Amino acid sequence: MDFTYSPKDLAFRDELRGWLAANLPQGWGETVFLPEDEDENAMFRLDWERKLYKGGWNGIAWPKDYGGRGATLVEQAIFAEEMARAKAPEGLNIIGRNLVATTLLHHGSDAQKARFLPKIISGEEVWCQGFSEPNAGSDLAAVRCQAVRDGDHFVVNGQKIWTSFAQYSQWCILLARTDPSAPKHKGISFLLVDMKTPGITIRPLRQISGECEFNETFFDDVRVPVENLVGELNGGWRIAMTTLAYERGPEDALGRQLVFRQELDQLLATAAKLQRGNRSAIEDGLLRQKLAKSLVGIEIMRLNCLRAFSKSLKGAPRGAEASMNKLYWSHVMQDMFDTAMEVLGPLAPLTAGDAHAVDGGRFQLGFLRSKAFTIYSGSSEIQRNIIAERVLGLPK
Amino acid sequence: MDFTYSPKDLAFRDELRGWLAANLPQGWGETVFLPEDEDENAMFRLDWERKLYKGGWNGIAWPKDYGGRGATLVEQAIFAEEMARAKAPEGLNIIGRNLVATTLLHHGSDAQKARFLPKIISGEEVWCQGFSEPNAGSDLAAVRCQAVRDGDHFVVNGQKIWTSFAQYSQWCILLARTDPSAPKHKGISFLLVDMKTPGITIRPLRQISGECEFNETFFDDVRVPVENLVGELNGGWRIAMTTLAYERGPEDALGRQLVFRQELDQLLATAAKLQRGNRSAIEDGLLRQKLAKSLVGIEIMRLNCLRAFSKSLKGAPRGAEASMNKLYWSHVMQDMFDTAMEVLGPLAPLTAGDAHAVDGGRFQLGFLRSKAFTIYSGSSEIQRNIIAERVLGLPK
Amino acid sequence: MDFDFNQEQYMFQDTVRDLLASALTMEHLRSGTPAELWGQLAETGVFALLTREEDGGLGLGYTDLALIFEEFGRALVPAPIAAAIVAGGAIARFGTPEQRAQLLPGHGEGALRLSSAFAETVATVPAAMTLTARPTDAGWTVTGSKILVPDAAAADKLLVALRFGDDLGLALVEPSRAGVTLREQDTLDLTARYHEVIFDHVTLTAGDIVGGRPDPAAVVACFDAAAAVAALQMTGMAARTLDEAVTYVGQRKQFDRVIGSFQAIKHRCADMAVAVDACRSAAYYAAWALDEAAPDERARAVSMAKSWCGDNARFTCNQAIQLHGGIGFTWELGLHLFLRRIKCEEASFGDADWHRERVIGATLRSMELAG
Amino acid sequence: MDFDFNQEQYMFQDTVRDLLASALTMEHLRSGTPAELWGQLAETGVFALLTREEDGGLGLGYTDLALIFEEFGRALVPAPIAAAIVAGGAIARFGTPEQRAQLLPGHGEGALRLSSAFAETVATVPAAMTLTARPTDAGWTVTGSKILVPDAAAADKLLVALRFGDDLGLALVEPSRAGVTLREQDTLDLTARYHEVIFDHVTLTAGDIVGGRPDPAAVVACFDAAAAVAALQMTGMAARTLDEAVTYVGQRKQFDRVIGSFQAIKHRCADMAVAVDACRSAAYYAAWALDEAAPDERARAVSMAKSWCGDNARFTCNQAIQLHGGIGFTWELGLHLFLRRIKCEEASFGDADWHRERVIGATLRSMELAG
Repeated sequence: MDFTYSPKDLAFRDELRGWLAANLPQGWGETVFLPEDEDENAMFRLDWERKLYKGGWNGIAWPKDYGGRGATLVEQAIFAEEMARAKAPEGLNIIGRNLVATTLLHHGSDAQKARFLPKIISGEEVWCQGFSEPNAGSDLAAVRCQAVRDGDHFVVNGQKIWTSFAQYSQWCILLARTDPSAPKHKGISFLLVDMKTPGITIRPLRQISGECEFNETFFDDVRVPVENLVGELNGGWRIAMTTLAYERGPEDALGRQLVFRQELDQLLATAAKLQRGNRSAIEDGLLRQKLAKSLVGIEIMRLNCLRAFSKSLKGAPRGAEASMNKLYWSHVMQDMFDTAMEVLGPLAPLTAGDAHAVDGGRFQLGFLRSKAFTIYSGSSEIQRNIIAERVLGLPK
Repeated sequence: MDFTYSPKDLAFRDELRGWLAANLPQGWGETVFLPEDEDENAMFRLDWERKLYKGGWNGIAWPKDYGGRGATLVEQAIFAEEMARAKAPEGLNIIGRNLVATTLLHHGSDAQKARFLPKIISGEEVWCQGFSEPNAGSDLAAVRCQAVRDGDHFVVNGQKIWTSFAQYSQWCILLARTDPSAPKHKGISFLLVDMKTPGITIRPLRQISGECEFNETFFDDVRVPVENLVGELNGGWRIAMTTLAYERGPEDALGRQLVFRQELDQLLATAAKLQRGNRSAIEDGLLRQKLAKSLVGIEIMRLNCLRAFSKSLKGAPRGAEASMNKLYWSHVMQDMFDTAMEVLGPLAPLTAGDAHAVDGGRFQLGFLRSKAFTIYSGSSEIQRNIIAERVLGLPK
Repeated sequence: MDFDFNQEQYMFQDTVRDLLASALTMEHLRSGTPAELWGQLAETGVFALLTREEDGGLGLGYTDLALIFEEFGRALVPAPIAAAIVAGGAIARFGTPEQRAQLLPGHGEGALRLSSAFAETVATVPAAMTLTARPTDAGWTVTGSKILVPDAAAADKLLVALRFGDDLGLALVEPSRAGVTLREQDTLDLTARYHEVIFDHVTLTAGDIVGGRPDPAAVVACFDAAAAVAALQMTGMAARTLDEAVTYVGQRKQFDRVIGSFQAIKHRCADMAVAVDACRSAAYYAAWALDEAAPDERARAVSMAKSWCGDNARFTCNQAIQLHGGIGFTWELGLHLFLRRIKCEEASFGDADWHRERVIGATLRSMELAG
Repeated sequence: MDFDFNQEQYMFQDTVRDLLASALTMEHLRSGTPAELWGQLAETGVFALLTREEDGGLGLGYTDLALIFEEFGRALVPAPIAAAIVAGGAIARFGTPEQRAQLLPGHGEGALRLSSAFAETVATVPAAMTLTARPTDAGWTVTGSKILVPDAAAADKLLVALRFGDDLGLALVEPSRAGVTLREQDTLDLTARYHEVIFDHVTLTAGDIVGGRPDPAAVVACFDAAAAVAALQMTGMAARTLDEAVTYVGQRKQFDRVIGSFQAIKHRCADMAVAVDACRSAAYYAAWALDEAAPDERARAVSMAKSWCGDNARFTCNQAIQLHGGIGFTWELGLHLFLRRIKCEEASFGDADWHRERVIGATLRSMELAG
């Protein structure tokens, strides 16, 4: 066991730290933050992504041939940690960089790779993901959105949901049913859809936090050239499954863990300063226990990630431990935000706009957002199914 | 709403209190307790049951024709409460008094009623219950124990499990398969078996607490006269289901709640006297919270019972609220015993025989016993199924 | 022995439930309280119910209101209405004859609006409150503030809990009085407006004090009533979110099955049903205790209910959101309105930990145990 | 960056696992430790592992023992063996050259038995310990007692944590010393004997004190090691009870289906698997911290592990019993041996609440926050 980085890795880290210090706005994370307006926020993140690209820091895990650095897993972990430590914004093109790129690298034609990859890494083209539908959530194979061949086009009709950033996207990866008569996993194709094509309507979907990160996207006779089919006709399910398996691994989770720890550190600082009766909230033995539970929970999240990551480093194939980690952290973080609300005590109901709101209402926002943690990217129920079946070998 | 008893009911209560004071041993529950030896304990409880009978206090809910008092529901509740308050032992013949009697009253022949009921209420004949089998637990209809007709007898072969008090019982109610070719619910018969019949072997089944309340009972060519069939041949499943529905209702649960509250009161007294560092355990804010949770939990158990009981009084049919109450209290009480172990702190590992054991090791015994609460009389999983399907109407 | 409601009480519940079903749809909740709700509820008698018969009221008690507050929770009736009923109840029980005569008829008709001011930035329970009236020649003068006062701007009188020297007392202050400023607050609860009420050398006279003089017992009784009402409303919210979840999982199909047939979902719903049932037991008993029990038992009953219902309404609502999957965390579905309101009720009138400490303290005292 | 064990460490685990599988069956556990186990384990090197190479040991660390203690938990290796390893580790690290030379070779061979005495009737953590050595002309004299000392009767030397005036220190006392009385104790743990060790004017000299003089840092380090070992063993018990449950539900049929195909059962097992995985993360890191971290980080790591593993071994074992249904609460099945042992480990070396308080205290200090 060894929790240190090699000199070479430390040099990588220092180079990145230097670049971040030079390129993040002055006072970033202290006095300067992401814009509150959602559109401005998105544009800021897009600009940041392009800046990262220019600095050679976008898509670092991509092969060098496609503009990446071919970064090692350790470098990817360091990248995630340093970005979190610097509270750097996340680039906007998450779907493009992670899901689309890896899918095209594995399953795309040479023409598709040449056409799409450079504009993903440069941040010129942002992507969204058209997988889920109102009646195909956990049961993704139930997609109904149809693509019917018409000459050299598919004509797409249907509805997708949870299409994050659709309003800022130039392209969409779409799962569509191309053979309604086949068994449900066998009639699905994987298409690349230009979001400027006539017939696409985007309706923002407001979350309980009031934010509109997601959308419903409607396709009405949308014509998609046949060359935008990825892989084989009706072979989309297998591609989608490998796409989802590329969801971010333990090296990214390390960054997420740091962000959570920063949130908890802020909560501790707040508890130390908040008056509760005639002492500070941090002096309350019951709150201390609850905060300690969150501390332990979040620190173990880091250790879980490091263990999974260490196995990855040795070349172990990625298995269901992503499900274990997701199930674990989503509940730990929901509990942390519940505790945060208890720490705020009488001030818990007061949100961002109020003069008495604590820390600008960040914990209320986090509390509301946290309700989605156990639902998105595979609900806790789905994760438990996966763990029971794939890790423990229990029958379907 | 009215939480008082009527003058008539209070008179009933006072009569019972007087009888208990006169008939329980001097110092009962203070200096004199149930014998620790399991056999002596059982015999003590049998003697007590016979004493109750002579005093007119056994089977009070039975019709007067069969020696009962035809007690009202309120009287039954008062009886349960007063027995608990006096820490009176429970009579040994629980299966006989509750399950067998009610089954025979509904489904028995006149001859069966005349033969068996008087000796149940008098405590002359103790009964045990041969329903569950190693492979027929939650899935009771899977019973395999066979009864094959041979002249005017059934010949029984098979194994039963969880036959409480089999070693003290004269008779057993037995579910046996009489038609192996029928669908599993339709080939079962309900038999009355004399435990003295040759071929019956009883093997005590030790529980994790070290006690042997239960047994495995083996039937090897046991001959049961055909007149000991209750109801129709192959009609045993329906009878068994009604039998189980007679399991004790909210009026009895009120007594159980009082016993639990007494246990908690003892724990509070213990916490007040136990030293933890330089103060008493009851001054520890974290333990106070946990003890308060148990207090609230147990008090609400009483309120749940009273609400169900009040609906019973108005003639509402008994439904799945017995499942709701069972699920509720079994988990509350497991939590209480966990808290008890925390209260004992460094002394938690020390059991009855040790000089430093707290309160004679009662909480350790209770802790170990409590693990069965969520398993016996319908596991929590089965109760949740019942609630989901019968109360909430969710599909099977 | 009867821990059940009578026919009249159930009929009253039906009346209010029917009224709310038509008067307060999800659309209303999103766009603000319909103006006519106050009057419609007044017609059912809810505002006159706690007022004594000799004062022109119905002379009934919180037991008669228990199912009504549960319906309020179920329908998310905005907070100012419950606050008004509690304030009226305190005046009915502790007010001077003049105060009762002056305020309760209008209150009963829904014409005179009351609200109540308890919370402070550092306290939600009486013993920790700091707002203090200092004696002057003319009476008292108050400087400081109360937060989260339900729609103070629409109120004719505010019932304010504060200190008079060492004693707690309840004062009646109109928001228009000199020195009183209202500041609307941004809160989690989207179904009502709340205000901070700022007092800057506000003058009080004996006539402003409920009962004519500070009465700590009245403050605690009023606090207990408010906490019990919160428990009852949370019970209703828990019951409603359970119903929504059961309905949804009974319809929603995934993997070619209604998801309510998946055992893990069923078991979750069963646990929610048990939680809701126990909420009812606790909250109904607290309501009864407000009317019938001595202060110690009342405090114990209320604190049991407030802590239990807070924890379990949170549990039930969280699970309801979870069981709705992606739809559960959309604004449109509206479950978040319950989540938000429950969080506000949890934080108000003592949180669960405080109430549990009160339960154990009272129990140990009654057992004459140290600690 | 490598939070994983190396090949040697995994091979060592396999060796010990294989040994325990044959040497320590459920039958053994019920009828008492097999006499030859001690020697068999000594042959694997577990007792010599923490001893420095210059003292004839392997010069390895707790990291190398982490998987071994996990196996100990999995196989329910009786408590005296872990107590001996921890005691030997303290002597190896803090003992005088004479103490090391005198004790460690025999300890390493399994010929000289050590045990350790920490718990008192009112304390399981150093700061709260009261057993005190009072100075005399010849050295010190001790009166008082330690409880739950693993098989003190079979030990040649006991490592005793006690006070010397204000300072804590570790003393080595043979059970046969004048004034020492042993009383066998009745405990929940049925897999080992435990004793109360009663000191009645027992004389100690400087030579009895580990390192020659009281050393509070040694006491805390030894306590941390014992707490981490408890966490590691609980991890093994959690893992074992999970395995037992998964095996059982994968075979047991009810309603014509393997019960492991019921979703509620599957989901419970998944939660247990996540709990066990996190136990491993926490406990392995604590083991590493014993070897490599500064005292503050070591304390934080150990306390995280002890609190988390205690709560989650309890959870996992309880669920394993539940998932076995009626069979789960039989004596014969033997799951109760895990339940009992976990409860003893939970109560030893600081309970979960104490360790959580230690985590938050250390964290706030490191952040330079008040409280």
